Order: sequence, then C-alpha cells, then structure tokens
Amino acid sequence: METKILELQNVTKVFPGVKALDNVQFDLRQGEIHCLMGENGAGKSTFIKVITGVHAPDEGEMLLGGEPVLFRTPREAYKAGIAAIYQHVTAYPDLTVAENIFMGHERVTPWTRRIDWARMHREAQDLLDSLDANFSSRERMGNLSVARQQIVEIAKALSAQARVLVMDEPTAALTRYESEELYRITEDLRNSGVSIIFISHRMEDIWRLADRVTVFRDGRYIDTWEAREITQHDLVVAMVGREISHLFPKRKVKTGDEILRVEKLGRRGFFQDISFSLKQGEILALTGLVGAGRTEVCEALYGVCSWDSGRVFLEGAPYRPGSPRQALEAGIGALPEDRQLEGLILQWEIGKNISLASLGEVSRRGWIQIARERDYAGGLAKKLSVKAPSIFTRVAALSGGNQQKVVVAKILSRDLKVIILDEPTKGVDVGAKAAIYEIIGDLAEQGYGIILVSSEMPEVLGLSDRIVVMKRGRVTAHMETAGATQEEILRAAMVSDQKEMAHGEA
Amino acid sequence: GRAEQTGTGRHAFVFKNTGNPYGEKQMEGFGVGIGEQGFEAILRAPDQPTAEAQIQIIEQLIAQRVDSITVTANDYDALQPVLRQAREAGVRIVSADSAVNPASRLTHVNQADSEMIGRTLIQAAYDMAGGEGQIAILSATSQASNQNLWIEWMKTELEENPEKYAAMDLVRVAYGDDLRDKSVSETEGLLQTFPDLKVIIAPTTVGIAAAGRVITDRNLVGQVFVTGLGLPSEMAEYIQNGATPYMFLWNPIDVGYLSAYVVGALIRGEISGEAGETFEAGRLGIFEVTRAPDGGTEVLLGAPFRFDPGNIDEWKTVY
Amino acid sequence: MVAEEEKRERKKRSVPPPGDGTLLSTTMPWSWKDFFLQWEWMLVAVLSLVIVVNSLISPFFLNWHTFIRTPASFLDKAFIVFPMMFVIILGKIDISVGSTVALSAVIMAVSYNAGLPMGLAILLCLGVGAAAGAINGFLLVAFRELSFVIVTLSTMIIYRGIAYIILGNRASGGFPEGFSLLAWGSLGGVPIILIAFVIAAVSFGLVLHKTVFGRALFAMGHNARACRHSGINTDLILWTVFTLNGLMAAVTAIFLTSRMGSTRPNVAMGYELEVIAMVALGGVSTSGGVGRIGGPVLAIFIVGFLGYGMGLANLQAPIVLVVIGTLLIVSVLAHKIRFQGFKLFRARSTAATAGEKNQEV
Amino acid sequence: MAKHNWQWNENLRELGLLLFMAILVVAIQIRNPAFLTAGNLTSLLTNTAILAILALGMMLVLVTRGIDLSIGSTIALAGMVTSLAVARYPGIPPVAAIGLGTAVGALAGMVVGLLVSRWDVLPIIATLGMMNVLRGLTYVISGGRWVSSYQMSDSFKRIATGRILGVNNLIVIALLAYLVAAWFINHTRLGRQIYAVGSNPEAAEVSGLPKRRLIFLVYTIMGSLAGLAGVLWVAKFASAQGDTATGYELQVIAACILGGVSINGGVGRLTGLFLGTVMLGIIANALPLINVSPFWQMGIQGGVVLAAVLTNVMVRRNTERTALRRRVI
Ligand SMILES: Nc1ncnc2c1ncn2[C@@H]1O[C@H](COP(=O)(O)OP(=O)(O)OP(=O)(O)O)[C@@H](O)[C@H]1O
Ligand SMILES: Nc1ncnc2c1ncn2[C@@H]1O[C@H](COP(=O)(O)OP(=O)(O)OP(=O)(O)O)[C@@H](O)[C@H]1O
Ligand SMILES: [Mg+2]
Ligand SMILES: [Mg+2]
Repeated sequence: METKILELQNVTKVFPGVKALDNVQFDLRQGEIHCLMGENGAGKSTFIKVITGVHAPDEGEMLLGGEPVLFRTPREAYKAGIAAIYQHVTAYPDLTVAENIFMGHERVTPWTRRIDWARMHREAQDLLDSLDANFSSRERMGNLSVARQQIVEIAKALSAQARVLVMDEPTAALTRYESEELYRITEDLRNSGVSIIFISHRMEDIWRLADRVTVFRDGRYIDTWEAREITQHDLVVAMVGREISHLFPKRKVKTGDEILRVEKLGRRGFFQDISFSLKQGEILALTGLVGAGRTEVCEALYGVCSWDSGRVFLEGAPYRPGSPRQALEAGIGALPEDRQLEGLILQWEIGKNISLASLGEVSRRGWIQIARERDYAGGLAKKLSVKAPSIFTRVAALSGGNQQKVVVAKILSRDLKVIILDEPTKGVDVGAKAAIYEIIGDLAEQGYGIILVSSEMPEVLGLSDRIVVMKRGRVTAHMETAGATQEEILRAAMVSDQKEMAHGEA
Repeated sequence: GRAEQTGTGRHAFVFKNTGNPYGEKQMEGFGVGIGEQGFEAILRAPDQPTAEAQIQIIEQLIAQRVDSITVTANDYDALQPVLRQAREAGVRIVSADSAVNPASRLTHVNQADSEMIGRTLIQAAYDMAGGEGQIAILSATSQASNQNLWIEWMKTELEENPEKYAAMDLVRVAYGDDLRDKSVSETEGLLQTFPDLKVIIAPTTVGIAAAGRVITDRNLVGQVFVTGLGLPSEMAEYIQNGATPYMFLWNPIDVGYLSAYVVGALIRGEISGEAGETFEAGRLGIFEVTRAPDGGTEVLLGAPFRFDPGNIDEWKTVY
Repeated sequence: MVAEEEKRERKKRSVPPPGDGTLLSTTMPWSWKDFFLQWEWMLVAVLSLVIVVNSLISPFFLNWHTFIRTPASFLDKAFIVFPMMFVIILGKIDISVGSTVALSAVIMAVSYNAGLPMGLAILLCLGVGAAAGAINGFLLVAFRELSFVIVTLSTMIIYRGIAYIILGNRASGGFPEGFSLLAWGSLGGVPIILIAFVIAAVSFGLVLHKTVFGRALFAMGHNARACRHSGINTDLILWTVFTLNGLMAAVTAIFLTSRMGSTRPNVAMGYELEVIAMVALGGVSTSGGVGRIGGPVLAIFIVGFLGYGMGLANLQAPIVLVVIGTLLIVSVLAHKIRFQGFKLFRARSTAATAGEKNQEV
Repeated sequence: MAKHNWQWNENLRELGLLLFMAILVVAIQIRNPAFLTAGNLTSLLTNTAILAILALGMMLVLVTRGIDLSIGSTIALAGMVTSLAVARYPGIPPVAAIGLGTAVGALAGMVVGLLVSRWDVLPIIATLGMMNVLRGLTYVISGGRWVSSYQMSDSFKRIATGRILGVNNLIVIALLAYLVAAWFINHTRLGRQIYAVGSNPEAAEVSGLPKRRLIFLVYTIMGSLAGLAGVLWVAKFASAQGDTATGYELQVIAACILGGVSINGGVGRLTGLFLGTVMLGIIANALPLINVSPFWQMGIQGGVVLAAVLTNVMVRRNTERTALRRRVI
C-alpha cells in the first residue's frame, strides 16, 4: 500500500444557505489518478477549491504528505506543490500565453526584479513543446481555441512542478481526439510521479484513466473504489442515487417529408459548401472536432452570423434569416453552445427566462400578463421536468443539467419546425443527460426536425438517425446511423494531419 | 414697507459664482455697507456661473422673504421671470456690475461707464504701441452682458478717429472662455499668427493674466504689451516686470458698498430708481441715478481706476 | 433569500424521478424580509431625514409652499432622469444629454425668432432632441465595437458646438407670455411642471415594469447576447432608448427655457453628471439590469430638497457640494452594507457566469 | 493564423490613427504655415504635457475596468493646497512643493481606491461623489480666494517654465513619467498583474493575485499623478483658482479611448495612448491657429475626435475581415 500524499478528513463547507460539502473524506496516493465523480452540484468543484485554498473549510483537516496543512490562499497551496486546472478555463484573454502560464510567479532578473521576458518565453515554449503544442508562447490567449487554452492551463500547472495536480472537468470542452491527447499527457504526468485528482462527468475518462474512483452526492461522500472493481452500472447508481434504466431511448420515429435543405453553404474562413437535408421527426447529428465549424454552421442557420455562398430552403421556400428573431419567426430555434453566455440570464428566475423568447405570447398589446406568463412558463418547465422548488428559483442556483432544460423550454415556447442543439449535454451529469435525451426523443416524436451538434460518440450513435461529419469547415462524411461505427466517424473527422487539427487550427 | 412686517431688514447679494476673489470683494463691500445701515446682509453665490443656479438661489431668497436682492447677473434676460416673482413678493431688485434688463430691476449699479472703458483701453493700446502696429483682443465668450459692449466701444473708438489710428489695426478678437489653458493657447495662437503683434487687450481678469504669463514666459516683455481689465493681485507681477505697463479696474469693494447704499436708499424711500434722484452713499459721498444706455436707470461708480507700477504694491494685497 | 432557495434546491436535488415535475410551484414566494430590504425604504428614510433637518435649520422650510411650489425649481432636470435610468439599466451611459438640452433649446429659440409659431418651435425642439439621441443610438448600433463613453463624449462636444455655431455667444428669447407659464404657471395651485413630472414618472414606470419593452431592457442589461439569441431585437431597443433620452432632454430644454425666458448655448452644463448621480442614488446599478422607478424618483426629491433646504439656511455653495457628494457615496456604501444577501447572490451568479471562479469570500 | 498577428492588428490600428493625424497636420499646415515651427511645436508639447501625465494614470484605471471622474477636482485641490503653502512659506523648495501636491493627490486617490477596492463601490459613483467633495473642499480651504503669481516664489514658477538642456521642464517630466510607465507596465510584475486583473478579475482572484490591492494601487497612482499635474498646472499658469480644471477628466478619458484603451479592461498600450494624447494636443493648439470663428471650434473639436475614432474602427474592421479573426457576435 503506497504512501498517501494527500488526505482530507470530514471536511465541511457551508455557503450561506447551502451545505456544499457535508463532512466528506478523500485520500490521494503517490502517483495515482484518482477520479472524483458526482452529479452537478455534488460539491466537486467546491471540494477542490477547499484543497487549493480558494475556500476555507468550515470543519475538517487536511494532511499533505503526513503534515496537517491549511492554505489560506491559492498561492500558498501552489507553493506547497498543489496546482489546479479549474472547471472553466481561468485565462487572461488579453495577455500572451507565456504570461498566462507564469502569472503570479513571473520570472524576474536577480537584482533589478525586472521581468525576464526572454527566459519566460523560453521556459513557456519548452513546456508547450513538451506537450506537443504547436503554437507560440507569444500568441494572445484570447485568440486560441478552447482546446489550446486547455493545454496552456496544463502547462501552467506543469510550470509549478506540482506534486498534486487537480483537473476539474478538463475534457468537458474537448472532443474525443483531443481527449486522447489529454489522456496521454495525464498518464505521462502520472508516470513521472505526479498525483492527480481528475473530475469528470464522462465515463470513458474514468475507464481510460482512473486508478481509483470516489463519488460525491449532494455534498456527501458516498464511497471509493478501485477503478477495475466497479461497473458502470454501480457507478451511475452511486452518483445518481437511483437506477437509470436505459440511457439512450432508441425509439422508432417515422420521419416525415423534408423541412430543411442546406445547399453548398459557405462562409469565408469558417465553413465551405456544407450540404445536408433534414426531415420531420429526424435527428441529424453534426459532429467533428472543436473548430470544425459546426457552431458557425448552426449560428448561420439561426441568423446569428450570415453566410456568403450557398442557399437554404425551409419547407421549400428560400430562407435567409438576418437575426435570431427572424429565424424564430421562420420556425428555426437553437440551443446555443454556451448556455450561460448565450442561453440564460442567470440573475433571473426560471419563469422569466422561459418567457423571454416568447414575450409576445404572454402579453397583450405590449403589456405583460403576469398570470398568463406564470402558467405558461410553469407549464413548459413542468413539461421538461425542470427540477426546482418553484419557477421563481433563480437560474444561477440550478445545476448545469437543469439550466440546460430551462434553455430548451425557452426555445420550445415558440412554435418551431427545426430545433438546433449545439452540445446540449456539455458538462451535464448522467442523470440530467438521461433526462435531456428523453426530451430530444420526445421532440423528434412530436415531429420537430432536430440538428444535434455533439462531440460525444455514444450520444451521436445512440440518438441520431443520420450523421454528418465535419472537418475544418467541410463535410467529410454523411452516413446513416444504422451501421455506422465510431471508427468510421473518427476517421472522417480527422483525416490525415491529425496533430495540426487537434487544436482546432483553421 | 416690508421691513416693518418682517421685522428684520435682510438684504441679499447674489454674485455670479463662488471662489472668485473679485466677487468675494464685492460681497465684502456689500456686507460692510449693509452693516453700516444696521441691516442684515445675506451673501450668496452658486458654484457654477450659470443663470439656472442663480434662479434657484433667488427662489430660496424669496422664500426667506428678504427685503431686497442685489444680483450680479450671469445672464441679462434669463433672470427676468424669477425676478418678476420676487417683485410680486415685494422684494426690491437691484443689479450690480453685470446688469439684468431694465424690466427686472429698479436700478443698476454700474462699476464704470462702458463707453469710457472701451475708449480708454484703445487709447492705452495706442499709447503702448507708440501709435502704430497690430493689436488684438483676448476676450472671454462673455455670457455676461458687459464684455461685448466694451469691445463694441473699442471698435467705435477706432472707427470714429481713423486718422489717429491709421497706423493701427485690430487684427482679431479671440476668445479664451475665461479658462486658463484655453486663454493661454489662444494667446500663443495670436503670437504665432501675427509675429509683429504689438498689444493684446484683454478686458477679462483670467484672459489678461494668462496673456501676461505667456508674454513673460516667452521673454517678449517690451515687444508685446498686455493691457485691459485685471485684478491687481493677479497682475502685480506683470505690471512690475513691464509686460503690462498699466491696466484698469474699478474697486469691487466700492461696487458692493455702493450697491448696499442704493438698497438702503430704496428701502428708506429716498429714491425709487428714477433718473435724477440723488442719495448719499456713506464714505463714497453723493450719487445720482442716471439714464442707462439700455433704457433703464443706473448709478455710476466712476471712472475705472488705473493700476501701474507706482500704485500696484498697495493694491495687490487688497484684491 | 437566494440562499434559502438553494437550500430547498439541494433537498429537491436528491429527490429522484426526473419524469414528474409536479414539484414545481408557480405561486409567487413572498417574504416581508425581502420587502423591507428594498433600497427604496432606505431612500425614504434619507428623504425624511432631509426634511426633518431642513425644518430644524430653517424656519421657512416647513410649509405648504415648499412642497407644492419649490419642486418646480429642481424638476426640470428630472425629465432626463427617467430615460437615463433606462440607458443605465442597459448598462450604458449617455453623457451628451446636457449638450442635447442646449442644442434643442437654442434651435427652438432661434426658429421662433425666425418667425416660426411657438407651437411648431416646440415641436421642432422635441424633434431635434430626438434626432440627437437617435444619432447616438445609431452610432452605437452601427459601430458595436465603439464604447458608449467615447460616442456620447464626442457627440456631447459636437451638439454643444453646433449650438454655439448657431447662436454664437448671444442669448435668444422674447417668447410669448404664455410660454413662461409652462415653468411658472400652475393648475389649481399645482405647478404645471409638477403635473408633467408625475405624468412622466408614471408612464416611464409603467413602461419599465409592466411592458415587454421594459422586460427586454432588464434582460439586455444582464446579458444582451442571450437576448439576441432569444429573438429580441436588441438593436432596435438600444436605439429607441437613446432616442427617448434625447427626446426627454428636449422636454427639459422646453421647461428650462420657459423658466429662464431665454436661452443660450451654455445652458445645462454638467446636467449629465447630476442626472447620473440621481439615477445611481436611486439604486440603479450602473453595471446594468437592476433598478426600480421608485428609487430615482425619491433620489430626485432627496437631492432637490437637500439643496433647497441648505439654500434656505444660506449655506455656501461649497458646503452644499461636499454634502451632496458625501451623501451619494455614503448611501451607496449603506446599500452595500445592508444588502449582504445581494452580495452572496452576486457571488454565486459571477461564479456561474465566469465559471467556478472567484466568490467574494 | 499568422503568428501574433493580433499585435500587428494593434499596430495597424495605431497606424490608422497616425495616418489620420498626418492628414490633419498637413491640412493645418496649409491653413497656417506657422503651425510646424519649432516655437509652436514646443508650446504644443508643453501644453500637452499635463494631459499626457494624467492620461497615463487614467489608462491604468481603465485597464482595471474602472474610471475616475474626480481627477479634475483632485488637480484643483492639490494645486490649491500647494500654492497656499508656497504663498505662506515662500522658502519651500520646488521639489518639496511637488512632493506636497503629489501627496495630497495620492491621499485623494487612496480614498477613491478604498471605496472601490474594499467596499466595491462602482468606480463611476465613487468618483462622481469624490468629484463634488474634493471640489467643495478646494473652495473651502481657499476661502474663495485665488493664489496669484506675485505670491508664488520664482523658483516655484520655474517648475513649469524652466528648462533642462533647452527642453521645457513639463516636457521633461512628462517624458520621465512615460519612461517610468513603460518600465512599470512592461517589465514589472505589478504592472503585468494590473493588466491581468483587468483582463479577467475572477481568474485573478482564483490564481491568487492581490486583486483588491492592485485596484487600490491603481487609483492611488491616478491620484498621485493628478496631484503632480495640479502642481504643474498652478506653476504653469501662475495662479490657483477654485474652479481649476473643471471637467478636465473628460479630456483625459477622451485621450485614452482615442489611444485605443478599452473601457472593458485589459487593453491599453503606451504607443496608442501617446498618439491619442498628441492628437488632442494638436487640436487644442491648432484651433487658434486656423482662423475659424471661435464658435466653430467646439464643433470642429468634437467632429475630429469622432472622425478619428470612426477611422480606427474602419481600419480594425478591415484588418479583422482580412485576417478572419474570431467571429464578432
Ligand atoms: N460561492 C457559492 N455561493 C453559494 N453557493 C455555492 C457557491 N459555490 C457553489 N455553491 C453551491 O454548492 C454546491 C456545489 O457546487 P459545485 O460547483 O461544487 O458542484 P460541482 O460538483 O462542481 O457541479 P458541476 O459538476 O456542475 O461542476 C452547489 O449547490 C452550488 O450551488
Ligand atoms: N478563438 C478563435 N480564434 C480564431 N478562430 C477561431 C477561434 N475559435 C474558433 N475559430 C474558428 O472558427 C471555426 C469554428 O470554431 P468552433 O470552435 O465554433 O467550431 P465548432 O466545431 O463549433 O467547435 P465545437 O466543437 O466547440 O462546436 C474554426 O474554423 C476555428 O478555426
Ligand atoms: Mg464543478
Ligand atoms: Mg462550437
């Protein structure tokens, strides 16, 4: 039994009104990858913030290499060799990669205490190279795609020669291929003796990496297993606290006639001659790597940005929206990729968020009808079984999954023909995922045409009727789901020069 | 009159804006004059030199049922409505230094005859320029009425005796907005554009000081002269170093003091504000109410006072 | 408040079946605590304090005249306060209003003296104001990357500049007798301007709190992108609000001119800041999305009566400046201190928007 | 995408401003040949020096997503205090006078900094309030009087009029300020961390930067520079008034934003700032030279500023379109 490098006992953290952590325990062995799992809001992020000194625990102690320690600031934890990659990339978009890596512990010259740019860039470049990243340490962080920013974050952690590395949902924003990349890096680190806490909602991450798995639920510690000793089924039960019968409700919807046809759509620098068609009740999966341009295609169809070549027909009629408003009027709704930036008003309660897209419905001659709005929103929220005490609960307090449901409810409030879902299950826990899959199935049954952008192979294969694979803004494959295999899709998604594309180079 | 009703004889003086020594001195003089007559003085000034602000102050004074208001107007016409209110409330209205229109006032205390100022300044320029050369005027964009009147009189003086001023020409009227920095760049602009400029006439305290400063910094003393209307304290240095051989101003203390006695005379019924009436103004002696160019009546303090190296030292510490 | 919701939230979270959503109540939760935690109560307290203090320092304050007539002396600015509130709820600021007042006033005066009947001159004034605002709006919509600061800063200079070009440094007035009634006259003892103010307050309040337009305003203040994605015509709203701001600036111009009987290019200097201060004092957050009509209304009277009272006591202008400045800061500080609840909420929401990042610990 | 073409992009933007400036200069020169003369250019720079110094501080404030409307009043207060001291004790050496003014400014800045960083008062409100408070204080301590040139020792006035190697002190001081700033911003950890805080405040806190202290520091710097400017101001015009520099803050902010400093924080380069400042300097200096009616000057000034900003946008849009930067939503 090897040495425990990090050990926490009955840690409790209470936020005013919320017991985010309720007397949990956790231990980390020298040179292991220890996965931490749980529903949204289970307390995972809070837990690691306690470890890294962002939050001070209300109770409990923490042993680092046997000695009790308590970090008051992230800086202290950092000095002690604990580095963290937070759930949402904490980058400085206006600064260079090198600065992002060394922020807070910049390299300075001995006496003049003057920043040693040459050295910083040298060291930064070395780190990036060691991660096979093919971009310069002088790049502006804001210009990098999510995947690349993720890599910078890792470099940042490496720069500290951390003994303990915490990764909070690092794969959430990455596609399969980039995950592979990340797995490799993570394992190399482990083999070089670093101990790693790895948080993820993705099963494949666990099976691929974990030595051990610990599960939290509702801020409470459930249990810890050796990764090989536990089955997916048990794990899910442990996390969700109930049986999840079948993840993918594969139902046979007889698709109706064509509603949407896209012909040779193109937008300079983003995508070129994209062609596909969509039938009623059909689920069309749009997959590929980050940076493949899927979001752009969706945004073009939803009127967020325009296209400069090609044509689109909605039920046979030419269609060209100037704004999401026109798109919605024409009958196309979209669930944006980033629900917090583009989907929700976090400061608002559920009800107002839902009615936002259909204020016309709930008002008479411009005057909002409070009662009508309440029933209306309430109805939709119920229909999608949003889990909350009331429609006056603030969205900010909801779990990722429930937030996602609210966004869906919002677009459903318009009568639509086509619904575009861009990464609907990103960073959403298993339970909520199941619920969302339910919903997608229902929608298909009700005859909506659905475009599902996803990077998750199981999802793509499990839900869709047809699959369109994109690579660097082009359609590289177009297949019926029945009979399609992961390998086929992946091959199409990254023909040749894989490394270069892996980071979403356009 | 009201004095009995309200018991106290309270008389207000409203200047253009606070933080202006010239105004402080006027208020001081007013306070003294009112005190000498056994009344109580209320001295007010808004933080911005705007008519809006003065209107508010006057309304507050009406509400306090003061017996008279003497105002140094930021605007010739804009105070009329509120002053009418005041009159209807039985308050006696006098304007001093910078007038309000005849309809709004019983009479106006004029610090100096505009015509005299205009002509004197041109003659001073003539004398400094040695009878020939370019002259320019640095004014403020005077929202206060008197500024442009003086400039008009300067022009008339030039037009009326062409042969005398044959060799002199007024090249430009520039506006410094009574802002230090703008007045400086305006002055520099004049010097750049008219290399052989002889005299700058600045009938504004800020403008003349700024001009004096530039001339001194550029070591142009002796080549370009500055004159006009300025505060002795502000101008002392430039009068001593010769940038400004001499300049003019009246004594703001006397302006305030005289106003106080005009008010007193009105209250005591010695005058009603009609032309031809006379009254006694404490240490300043006897004054007569006369017709004003704008159709109303006024009380003229006297000729502007001339400040030169001979007398500047005794005045620079006064105001 | 939020905290409780989250506590209940946690309980729910462990309740299994995703199928049934019957848990979801649609009855408005009501808590007296929240009700009395509203910023307006704070303002009411301050206003009462001001009135009490005024009555103590001046014998002339406490009377019918003060409350019916004197508001007329500070209400002219108030007409801008409401649209400026809209602008600030959008998370923007318009510092060109002062100049807009000057420009529309000058054009009204000039056009009247050029022979236009007073009625038309007034309409023209309103038109000019609206146009000025519309131009701001247009610039902001057409050049998204431009910050509202620089746009309204430059139009602020330009508009007043035009006023100077038109009128030089002269004044223009000589309006018909009736015109001065707007600011000085009264109906049944109540000043016309006060009546106009009430009408404006009510209608702006209704628009803000009861209509789709108002709802969209708040939404945009929080997250304009989400609004656009929800099919709201954000450009149109932005443009409308700025136009409205210009229009009301013109209304102010009319009352101000009527009050002074004449106008000139340098009127209404620095109004923008006074107005913004009132809006801020009214509890409208300059970071957008938050605010209720009651706040600014109270703020107007607080500032107004404060100035008036100190004037009655003949306090010198500098003192008044210091007092009002301090009041602004102190009351906002009190806001912070009394509203810990909000603080937590803000923390969580930033944690949500900016991800699992800082919370104010 | 080409390597660091974002820098190139910035350069291009500034190039656009430069271009616009060149055109402006030529136009003015044609109108009045006296413009491009050594004499005039020195007075141009001398008059711009104070603005330049203030712009440095304001840039840092804007970089942290703040704004400071109180500096006009700070200038007045610091100037008044200093000149009152100088009038009372003519013996005070210039350096001490400068020190005094700067200290007063720093104090004012600290108050603002405290309000903003400790108590989370929104910068615009905090500084709006302080604007009134400080202005009022200036009037109060001056008792409505001005301090005039004859009350100021020559050594004090020489702060602004004196020369070092033939260059006016103001210009020298401004240059020094720029050098220090350049070093501070690009070569010290504090400098970079200020940009970090502006670029992503939450991240700054999580990665353990002293966010609040940095913000406090920024306002203190702004205050000190305003105080310094106050001393230079009264020394230059040899007169201290209560209403000194009223509304000057807007000029300073305009200079920054013209120079490409973003009010959304994190962005701001000295080169751009310099161009922005000089731009305003040229306008102020040229307007009296080109013989336009004084009543047109304001309109022209605003027009030029707007035109400059719009050209910036155009240039940037072009480069972005061609370089196909990230989508603008
Ligand atoms: N700063 C805060 N203030 C109040 N409540 C908070 C705060 N941070 C987290 N919480 C609450 O604590 C609980 C745990 O949150 P946490 O982010 O740790 O969950 P998580 O396991 O990371 O979820 P996810 O898988 O979505 O990342 C949630 O209910 C959240 O609402
Ligand atoms: N930060 C960026 N800077 C420059 N170009 C970018 C950036 N992000 C994306 N792009 C370009 O935009 C196009 C699409 O990017 P995007 O990430 O939206 O693709 P995507 O397939 O929608 O990714 P996702 O898998 O997250 O949906 C790509 O050509 C990419 O090069
Ligand atoms: Mg988390
Ligand atoms: Mg995408």
